[in-house]
Amino acid sequence: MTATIQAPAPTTTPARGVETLTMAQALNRALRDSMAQDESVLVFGEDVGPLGGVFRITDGLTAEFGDQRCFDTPLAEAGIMGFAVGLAMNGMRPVVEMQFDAFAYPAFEQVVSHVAKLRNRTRGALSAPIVIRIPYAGGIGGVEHHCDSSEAYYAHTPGLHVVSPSTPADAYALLRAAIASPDPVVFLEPKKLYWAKGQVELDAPAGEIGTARVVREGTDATLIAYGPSVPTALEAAEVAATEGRSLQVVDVRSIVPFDDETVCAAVRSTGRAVVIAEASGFTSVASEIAARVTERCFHHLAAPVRRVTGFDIPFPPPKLEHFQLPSVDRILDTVDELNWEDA
Amino acid sequence: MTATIQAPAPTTTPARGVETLTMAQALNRALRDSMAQDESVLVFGEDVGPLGGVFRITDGLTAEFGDQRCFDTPLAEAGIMGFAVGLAMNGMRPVVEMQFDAFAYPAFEQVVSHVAKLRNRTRGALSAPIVIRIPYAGGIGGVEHHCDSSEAYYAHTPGLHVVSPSTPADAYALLRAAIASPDPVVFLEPKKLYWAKGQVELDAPAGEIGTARVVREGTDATLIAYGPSVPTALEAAEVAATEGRSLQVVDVRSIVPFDDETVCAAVRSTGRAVVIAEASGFTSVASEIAARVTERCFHHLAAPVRRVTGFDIPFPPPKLEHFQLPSVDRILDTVDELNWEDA
Amino acid sequence: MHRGIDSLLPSEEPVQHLGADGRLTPLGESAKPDDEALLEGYAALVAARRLNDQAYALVRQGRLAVYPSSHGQEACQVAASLVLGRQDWLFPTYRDSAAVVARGVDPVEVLVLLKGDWHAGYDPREHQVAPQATPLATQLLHAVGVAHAATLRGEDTVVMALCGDGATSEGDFHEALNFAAVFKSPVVFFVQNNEYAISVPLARQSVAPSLAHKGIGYGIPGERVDGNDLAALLSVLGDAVTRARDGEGPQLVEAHTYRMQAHTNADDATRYRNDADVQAWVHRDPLTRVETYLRGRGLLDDAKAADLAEAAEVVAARVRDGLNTDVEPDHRKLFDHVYARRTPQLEEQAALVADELSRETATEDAR
Amino acid sequence: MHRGIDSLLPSEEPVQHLGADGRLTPLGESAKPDDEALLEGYAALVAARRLNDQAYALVRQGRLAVYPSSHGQEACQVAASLVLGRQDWLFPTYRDSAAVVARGVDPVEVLVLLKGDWHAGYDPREHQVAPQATPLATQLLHAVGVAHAATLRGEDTVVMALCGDGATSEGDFHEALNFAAVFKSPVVFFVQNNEYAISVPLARQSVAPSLAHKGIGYGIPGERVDGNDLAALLSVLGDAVTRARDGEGPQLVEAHTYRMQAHTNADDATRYRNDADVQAWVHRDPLTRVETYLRGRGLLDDAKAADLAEAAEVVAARVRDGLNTDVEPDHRKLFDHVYARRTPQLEEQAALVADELSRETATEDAR
Ligand SMILES: Cc1ncc(C[n+]2csc(CCOP(=O)(O)OP(=O)(O)O)c2C)c(N)n1
Ligand SMILES: Cc1ncc(C[n+]2csc(CCOP(=O)(O)OP(=O)(O)O)c2C)c(N)n1
Ligand SMILES: [Mg+2]
Ligand SMILES: [Mg+2]
Repeated sequence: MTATIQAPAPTTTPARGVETLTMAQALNRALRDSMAQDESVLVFGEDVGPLGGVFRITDGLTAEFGDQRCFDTPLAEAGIMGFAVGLAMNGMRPVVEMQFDAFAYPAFEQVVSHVAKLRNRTRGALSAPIVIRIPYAGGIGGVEHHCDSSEAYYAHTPGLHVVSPSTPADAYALLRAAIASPDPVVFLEPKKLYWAKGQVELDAPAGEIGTARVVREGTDATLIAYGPSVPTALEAAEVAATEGRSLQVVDVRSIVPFDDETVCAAVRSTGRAVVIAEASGFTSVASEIAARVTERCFHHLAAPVRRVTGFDIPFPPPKLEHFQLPSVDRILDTVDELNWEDA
Repeated sequence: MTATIQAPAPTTTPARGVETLTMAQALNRALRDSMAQDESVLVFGEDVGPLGGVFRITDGLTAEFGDQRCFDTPLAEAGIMGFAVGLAMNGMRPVVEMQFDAFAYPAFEQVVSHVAKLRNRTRGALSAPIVIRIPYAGGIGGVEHHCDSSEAYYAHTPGLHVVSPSTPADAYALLRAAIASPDPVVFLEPKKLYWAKGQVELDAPAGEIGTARVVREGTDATLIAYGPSVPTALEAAEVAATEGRSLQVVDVRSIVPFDDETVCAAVRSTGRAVVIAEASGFTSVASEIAARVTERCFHHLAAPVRRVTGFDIPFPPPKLEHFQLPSVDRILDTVDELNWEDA
Repeated sequence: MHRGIDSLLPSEEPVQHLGADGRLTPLGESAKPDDEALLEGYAALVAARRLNDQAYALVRQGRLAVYPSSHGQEACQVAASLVLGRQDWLFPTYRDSAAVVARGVDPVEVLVLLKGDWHAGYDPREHQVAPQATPLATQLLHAVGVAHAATLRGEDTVVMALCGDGATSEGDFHEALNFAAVFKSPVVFFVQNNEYAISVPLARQSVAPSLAHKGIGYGIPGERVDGNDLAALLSVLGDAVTRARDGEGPQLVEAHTYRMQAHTNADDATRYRNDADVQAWVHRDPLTRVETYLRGRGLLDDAKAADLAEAAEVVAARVRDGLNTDVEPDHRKLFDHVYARRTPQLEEQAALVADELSRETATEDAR
Repeated sequence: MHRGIDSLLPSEEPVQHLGADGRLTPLGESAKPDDEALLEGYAALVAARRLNDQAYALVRQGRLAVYPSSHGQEACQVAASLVLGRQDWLFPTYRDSAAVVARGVDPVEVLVLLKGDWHAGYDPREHQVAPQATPLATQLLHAVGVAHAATLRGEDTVVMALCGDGATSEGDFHEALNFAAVFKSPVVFFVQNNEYAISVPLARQSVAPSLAHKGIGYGIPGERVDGNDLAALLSVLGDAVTRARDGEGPQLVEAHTYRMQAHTNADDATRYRNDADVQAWVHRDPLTRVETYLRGRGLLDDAKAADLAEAAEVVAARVRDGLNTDVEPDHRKLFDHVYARRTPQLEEQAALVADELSRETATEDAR
């Protein structure tokens, strides 16, 4: 069985075909379409109302749906999260925005002790279908506390889904699926990709949570990435191709649930793998991927699964962040170390 | 170089030889000895004063050192942690108690954004030599929110040391080293081992942070464990021995910094390894250990490094917790799967 | 836009209608307590006390791991529930089992948490009672969310949100009161100030004139009431509920009461308070004063009292039976409610346990 | 034990000594502002305004990524620092660069954070100024800890802890005020209520009579003051510092002021407020009124004003130079201060970067 959660078929929204959108626009469209379709969807947080969010993801929602559906709250993240839990207990589908990754930490107790556990504690009598949107990770020259990659904290917490899109199309489809999900979803939006453009199929069949995708075919080794690292992985594969090495790229998309089938099939097909993620490497999602891929593909591996991750340091200041971010060169250096002499 | 942090030689405390103590008593002794030695050591939190803590780890400290050195605070964990940061900024060495693992979550922002980062942000001008003591993990039949294994959250956060003792002797030595450390230490006290007895060398050379220890020699496979899982691992090795299989056991002790040298040497000596930890397995410290041991020992491995961990579920209620805890049987089952046919 | 400052500040002394001697105070005289309501309340008090005693006994017998008793606080417990209507919600803590039972939840289901079979033992939707909260003050925010959802749908639901004196120090208390005030949510924040947070006395928790004085900082009216006086509680909480239902927004009510027993049976209260302090509260017992009053008014006699005791005993017996019944631990439910559907990983993990169990059974059968 | 309730509540209107017209109010008349202090303060105001303008210009020139300006709030900035002694501590936020500079910290070092070379650009110990805090309200707790350490050692340090109106909604604000009250810590909590938290107006942040009314809920005296009136600020904050130093514990001061510019240059304030609202505050400018007053008293003339402007210009020039100097990014410092000593893992990681760089250099040299 695969853990896919279908968004309800978009019955009220007419077909609109394919448009070229930035990821920010795609997310905004997903919110609008979900709000139009389901009255119980509420969008709230800090500055998401008239301002439209500091990244403008909620632009126009208050104007379109009124300030009962999209509104600003007092400045308190635990408050926002606990309030969302109560709204969800009473029939609403809250979509909350944490303004930046590190500013979700005040809500940590609410997320871990309540959002993640409500269904389980009550054997399904109550649930918390909350989407926690977090502008996430670095690459935009942000000052301290504005560039954390916090996925490990959520991925380690049973009861949460954790996803991160790398394209506008996935951003749209995954956010719609997240809002439709009966369970809480931590939705990590790579800040540096907000302005990246791509084609978005707005009347596509509903997106899914729980599936990875091979985004570039290749035969020599597999790069496994998600969110902000996918474009970097693709770029590395492009460069490697010019050097005669064929790298496959898998976009994980859904960290929880993890798509072992797709990822492991990919790794088995090449026998070598590098996991790429921006977060500090120690006890990270990259560690998990390396560990589980190894457990499942050991006898197909010509080399240990390697990780290219952020270092185990606080996120650096703007002028130094390029040292921290996985780079094409660092990825290719690591690929070079995958025991090719045995090949 | 090895990352060992020495506690200052105990000059003011006379030699007292070896005593048999429970882990709770050993921790209490470590607090007392550190407080006696260094006036700047302050112990505070919820119910740590006259009551002596709900587990009695701080028993008698207020009576002995006065209520300026060991005291109760208002009931607010972010408050306790932020207050500790300020005290540390101004020359004190706070040792705070979070009453139970899940009740440290309200302090998460203070821990991640301040405790862990203060030295780095200020290039060493300020630092946060705080010890965060957390009664930790399950096995005592506690109700919800009282049995979380939260080490992954801290281990993933650069700037924190994370340790967990498995014996009274290590509890004493590690806590003394933690208090003497110039950096913050998350000190995880396995609740179920509080009443376990052992010999404690009170005038031993100061304990160290950053070293693992082989606690049982063995030749067929290596069990890697820490904190509450070490006794289980030892028991499994005992049983295995009666079945003719020689299992080596490594007590990690210090999760951050991790002692790659000792752990990898052990794994290379046997060629097979199982990591054991109570926390849910996904994106856990066990994942990290499996990933890094594999990276470093790949060509010595006869089988993939396997993990025996808690499931990816909220910690179960008392009557069901035995399903969640790594058991001797589950460990031995996993050992059985380490490709012995190839041996 | 806010009310005048005076209307946000509590009265100088806790509101009292029935004195410790069971006589009406001057305020009580003018308030004219409703006989019916007091009699109903008294029955609930008797049941609540019996529940506390029974649960305590079950701990000693090892049938419950632990029990945080509300002995001495039963008037607060009973009033918190009795002032609510069917459409309302109650948000209790670990100490509020008696309030949950007073709202109609089966006490055996309530005690499941402490028995250890599961976390929440009752279906929160049935009586609109949230699961009992352990992480302090977190539930206050949920209460505001539930209330706001009702407001958005135009329902006249009121939410009664309980917490202790210690919990008022948590950040979530602050954020909940502020959210409720800003969204004008129909929530009654009801603080049972029992003078202790485990071992920590109120004086180390707050140096405010009273906890009810916290209301004005949010623009919320604060009131304080004698927490051992059922008549005053019914009146003050009842008014708060009415005002909230009428769209006047949240209210903060602090009840002055006392935790007569240790925090739980696992606690040793002799380490931090004198028996004399506890004794001083015995004559303020919330049951005695209502009983005295009702007997004085001829609304209660020995026969009626015996009936009530018997009714309470029936429930106690059912609790004993329920708690003495062992439930077979079923590992499957560990994996069934983490998500609406098991993930592939949870399927694998559940299968592992099932496999272990079937092998165990096979081994046992083979013996 | 607490003070009378009235002494904990703020005055009905914000304290004002100098009206917007630069004349003394009746209260100001009786308070008799100190000429010296006002003149010193005015010099600091001129410097603060110049710093704000310069930093804003540097953003447009791309030398600073972002700048949260305190334009319009300079009286608060200056007063917060000037009332402190050498032994005191200042806890500023991201918006309080001008306060930090008024305390003596090198403005070029202050702007390092926003230039992006490092996080905290100055050594906090040198002038006892904490690093500027970004995670809202978190620093208030640190302030209490620093104050309590001083109390334990018998030092007469006072801590000035700054935050904005929005930050008062955070749980940490609540916990900090309560800790300070319970431990009677010498902290002045100084809230600059500039009516906005980014786009969110005060009315959506709080419906309390005023933010200063939050004090009583902790047993802390709350006061409010015209935040564009340097004379009143020096008086109210100065008294608060004195009382704290005298062992009377923490104080809460709310200044009513206005954020004249957008939240930062990255913000677009036209989305949520009218220019007319902003214009209404122009005539309340904190500089003009002090200038008018000082000129009226003959303490300031054109020559003196020119001197002050020139002094401010010298600093501005130094800021420009400092910000125009590029610092070579040094990867080693990324690994040097995570812990007192690098862990083995950090040694490995630093070596990896060093190796990458040396190979890059080799490649470049080879070209
Ligand atoms: C966030 C959090 N911190 C700590 C605890 C541990 N704890 C449980 S009850 C309690 C005391 C609560 O006191 P109070 O709020 O006065 O309620 P009471 O028990 O007196 O009814 C503490 C510290 C907890 N449950 N949650
Ligand atoms: C914990 C946290 N949440 C959110 C933010 C993002 N943020 C930065 S400034 C700001 C508004 C703060 O408003 P206020 O406290 O009034 O201060 P002002 O900026 O007006 O000086 C917000 C929401 C943050 N820095 N920290
Ligand atoms: Mg209490
Ligand atoms: Mg503001």
